[in-house]
Amino acid sequence: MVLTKDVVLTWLETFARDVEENRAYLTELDGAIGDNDHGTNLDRGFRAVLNSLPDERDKPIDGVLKAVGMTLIKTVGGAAGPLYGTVFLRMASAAAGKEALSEADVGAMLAAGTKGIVDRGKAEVGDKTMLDTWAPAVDAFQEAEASGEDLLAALQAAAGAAEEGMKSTIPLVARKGRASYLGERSAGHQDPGATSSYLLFKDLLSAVEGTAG
Amino acid sequence: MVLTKDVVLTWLETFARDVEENRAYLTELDGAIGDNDHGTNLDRGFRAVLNSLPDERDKPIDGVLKAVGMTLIKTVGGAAGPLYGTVFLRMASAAAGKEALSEADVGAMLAAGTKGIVDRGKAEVGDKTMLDTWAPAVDAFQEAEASGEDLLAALQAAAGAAEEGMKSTIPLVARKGRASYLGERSAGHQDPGATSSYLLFKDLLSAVEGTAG
Amino acid sequence: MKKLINNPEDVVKEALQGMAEAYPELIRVDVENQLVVRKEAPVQGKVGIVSGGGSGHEPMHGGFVGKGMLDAACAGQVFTSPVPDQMYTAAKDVNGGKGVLFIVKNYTGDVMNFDLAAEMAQAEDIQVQSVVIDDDVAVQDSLYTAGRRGVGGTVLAEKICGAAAERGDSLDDVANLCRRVNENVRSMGMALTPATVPAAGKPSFELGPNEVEIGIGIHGEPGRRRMELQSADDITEMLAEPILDDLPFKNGDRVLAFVNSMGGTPYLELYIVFNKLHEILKGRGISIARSLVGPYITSLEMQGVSITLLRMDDEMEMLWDAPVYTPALKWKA
Amino acid sequence: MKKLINNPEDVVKEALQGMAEAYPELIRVDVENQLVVRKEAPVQGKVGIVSGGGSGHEPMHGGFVGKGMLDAACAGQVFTSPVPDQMYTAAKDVNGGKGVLFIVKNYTGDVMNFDLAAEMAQAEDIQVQSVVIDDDVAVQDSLYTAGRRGVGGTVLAEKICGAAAERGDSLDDVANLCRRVNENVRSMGMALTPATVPAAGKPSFELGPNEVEIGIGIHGEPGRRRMELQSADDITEMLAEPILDDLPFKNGDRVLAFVNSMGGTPYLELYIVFNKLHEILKGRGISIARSLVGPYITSLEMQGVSITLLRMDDEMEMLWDAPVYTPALKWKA
Ligand SMILES: Nc1ncnc2c1ncn2[C@@H]1O[C@H](COP(=O)(O)OP(=O)(O)O)[C@@H](O)[C@H]1O
Ligand SMILES: Nc1ncnc2c1ncn2[C@@H]1O[C@H](COP(=O)(O)OP(=O)(O)O)[C@@H](O)[C@H]1O
Ligand SMILES: [Mg+2]
Ligand SMILES: [Mg+2]
Ligand SMILES: [Mg+2]
Ligand SMILES: [Mg+2]
Repeated sequence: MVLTKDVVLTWLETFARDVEENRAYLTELDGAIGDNDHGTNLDRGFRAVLNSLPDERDKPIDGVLKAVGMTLIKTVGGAAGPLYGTVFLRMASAAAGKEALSEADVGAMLAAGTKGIVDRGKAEVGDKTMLDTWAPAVDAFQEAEASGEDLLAALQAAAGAAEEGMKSTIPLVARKGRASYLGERSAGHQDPGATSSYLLFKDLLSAVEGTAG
Repeated sequence: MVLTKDVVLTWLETFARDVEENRAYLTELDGAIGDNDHGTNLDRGFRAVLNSLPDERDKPIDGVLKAVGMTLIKTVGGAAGPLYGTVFLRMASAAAGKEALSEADVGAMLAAGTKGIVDRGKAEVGDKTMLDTWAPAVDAFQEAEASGEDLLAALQAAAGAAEEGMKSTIPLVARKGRASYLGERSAGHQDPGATSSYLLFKDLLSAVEGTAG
Repeated sequence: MKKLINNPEDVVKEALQGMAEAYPELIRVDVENQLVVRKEAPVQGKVGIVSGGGSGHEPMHGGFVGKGMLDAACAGQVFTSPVPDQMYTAAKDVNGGKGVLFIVKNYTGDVMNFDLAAEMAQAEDIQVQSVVIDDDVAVQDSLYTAGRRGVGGTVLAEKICGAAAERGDSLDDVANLCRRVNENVRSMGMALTPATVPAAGKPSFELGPNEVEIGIGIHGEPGRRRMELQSADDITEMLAEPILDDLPFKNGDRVLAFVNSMGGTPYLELYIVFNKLHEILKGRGISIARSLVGPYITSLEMQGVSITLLRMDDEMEMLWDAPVYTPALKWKA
Repeated sequence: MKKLINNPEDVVKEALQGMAEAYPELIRVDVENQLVVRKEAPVQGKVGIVSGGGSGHEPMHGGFVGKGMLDAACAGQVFTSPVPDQMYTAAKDVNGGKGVLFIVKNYTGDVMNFDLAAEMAQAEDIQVQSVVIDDDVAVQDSLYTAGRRGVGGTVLAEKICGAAAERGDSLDDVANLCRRVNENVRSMGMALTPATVPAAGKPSFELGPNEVEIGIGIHGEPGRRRMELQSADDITEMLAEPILDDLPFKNGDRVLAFVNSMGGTPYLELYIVFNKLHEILKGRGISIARSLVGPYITSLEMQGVSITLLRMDDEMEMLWDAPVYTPALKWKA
């Protein structure tokens, strides 16, 4: 089973819709420990992505992903803009030259996105950021893939780990991003970036399920 | 019957106390159609007068009145400072060279004070100012005095007219002072300066009653 | 009352003391008499310019003392006019032999106290002229009333006259120029929130969560009318039009456009008002020759804005551009 | 929400448009890209200085564009960092052949967006250096956190580096100077009232009628602690002492003392804070060499104050005094 460009497009469209639906929720999470704008920021970016997709859909996968990354960087601002932008640019590089992505390719692509977050944001797992979703999700994917699971099963493992990673941020004290100014007062709240990242994994799974089903 | 310096001193002390007691009331009246400070202003001035009186009480009547006028001008500010200050300076001039004041002298003194208000403030009767208390009060005094009444009776007439004059300001639309900015919205409120002026006439009467009784 | 103060009675003196410490190179402060005096006053051969009024309108007037603007400012209690002794002392402090101009805002109390001070100064052979500024079109003017209030136009008159005095103009000339500025300047203001006088402890009026007051004065005096909050564009029109129609300003006029914060309104909103004002003026063929945007004549922490337009001639433009070196206005010096 | 605005989404663009109309002699504004650019940019043979950040802190940064200070400012949405395209475009606009300095306030978003812009500019062979300002002692600093926020020190760094660039210093020298300013500057702020982001429509936090927040950021981020309102003197101590102890400032130091309004606090209160600050510094043998008092780095209409102290050396003093000609800071020019 491979990840085709059509599935990638579905994934992006699903996520854009999901962000719009969860805009208020994501913003509220950010209000508690940040500056009350994560949902607004991401939604601005993915509305721009949706607008530009018609012009980009004829490109290969890496071209699409690169365009998404550029659009996010141009429109989101804040911390989320460079972070998600870098994620998509790095995923594009990993997917370069490929018509469709095998399980191993998808694992490499997601790992490249994770590395982008670390390079850009210098966070470690446990700092209460989106990395707390990405790192375990990618680990779970690669483990499943290494033990021979197919794309769907590996993504199910990844989405499950993403959800746990997201929830793991609740008790943490933030050490990166705006929430870190709060010190101990940041504990007890779920990180907004970790939450939107979980949605991204969940939507990748459901895009693949859609084609598989 | 004459107005002695001791009675003048009693008058000033009584009025100072009266202003202190009525500070909040006078300020409230000013709040409705002005800037909420008439009681505070006058009280600041008459506290200063009380403080300086021990040094002034050996002077003749005009010396005492002049010192009061100067103190008010130096300490009150706003409209009331120059107005009341001028009243006392003009009364001092009218009383110059006299050890004690006859009925005619008191009438001339009060008339000089009234003229001071007009000279300084350019108001006419009916403009909703302290003049609406002073003008009828002085008229009443001089009428009583001309028809042969003694000081006490003439002051009774004056205080009665002062009270009526004060009340006459209620329906008026202000044409002078800060209340004039309100236009029609100033009607229905008693003028603060007319009110403090009524107290001044009432306290002169009671100071004379105190000696007469 | 939420304020950064200590005792309400000490507000004015402590603030003056703070100014003295912040601007020792520009001013000296007589805290006892509540005077802010230009450091090098009296400047020989220059007309001295003295203004003053109640405190709570900072930076006016103390913030305008210095080279090219005021020689002295007299600070009254909050929203209460100063007393004649202050202006008299200031006149003596700044008289450099060419006389002294009093720039007075048209409030009964201010006018009378300055009048008394002028009499006192003249009695000591100091030449004094007084010019009363009355630019607030929100107030009905008539021969029989106290007339219009002095507001934003005062700031412009002080700058322009300060420059004229600095170049050596005579007292008559500076006073006439001040009258000319007053004849060509009009203002109007509005409030989103009231101000609280520290000694009073509560706001001078109340406004509902959606109410604004149009035609407000700078002491929290009520305005022309109270209404529902509207868009910045609509409010700008409500302020600009009475101003424009009053003078009236005409096609081809060049103006100084002054958008002033009443104290608590941020620059972001002032610029939005300026943007609309620019459009309105453009629509009437009036060009903006100079501009001033910021908190210059305030009413403590009041949120709101006032607009002042001055029809400028070449001389006023030149004098506006002349060097000024004060705490609140500084350029070319 | 009581504000002088039209549509919340148009706030930034309309305000930029207003600035353009108010200061045509100083700046040009690219409303589309939300850039304020020095009128005569690029200045050949001069290092270009670019700063930027979320809007709502006016006059910072757009009000500091002009001769002797910034060459360009990038305005994000209210309280949201601008995007790399803006800083990249600004760098191209102001590069006069000697490279471009980015002055960045230490917020994760600002830092990452400026980093991306720097990469983009370098890819086009524009020499770029970035200096991150992190002067807010209210935030615990450590290797493992996002570190301190950039606040009031930014204004001083922009002025001083602007003067150095103006006299022809190299990019390395201006960047090193900027680091030196950052190493010698410390700030802390407090709020009496919260601010409301227009798009959000309600305040970012709530404070009781007698509560204040100590150690606030400029976006309404929470501070060190919440407490009962206290006297101006006590609050000044609570802000000054952590600042003084942090560097630490020492007996004999000369400082620039900057008392800043968060937007809604009037000058009267700022001067009272300045008065107490002066006393505290005097008590520690620290002298005030220069001062700045007013709303310069704000948080919309928030009432509150921040204190910034910069330990100055002779060069910084000279550069501070050098001519500056921008909407919000102007002297000798
Ligand atoms: N250094 C970092 N590394 C990884 N993720 C980060 C970092 N800083 C912030 N984030 C993520 O960004 C999210 C906040 O995004 P957003 O609210 O859009 O930006 P801003 O904080 O600038 O307002 C946080 O919830 C966190 O997940
Ligand atoms: N032109 C005037 N002539 C006579 N009395 C006046 C005039 N203007 C004001 N007043 C009196 O002064 C009073 C207000 O005094 P006060 O509140 O102390 O001064 P201010 O108005 O400056 O605050 C008014 O109630 C009115 O009686
Ligand atoms: Mg955020
Ligand atoms: Mg009054
Ligand atoms: Mg008053
Ligand atoms: Mg943000």
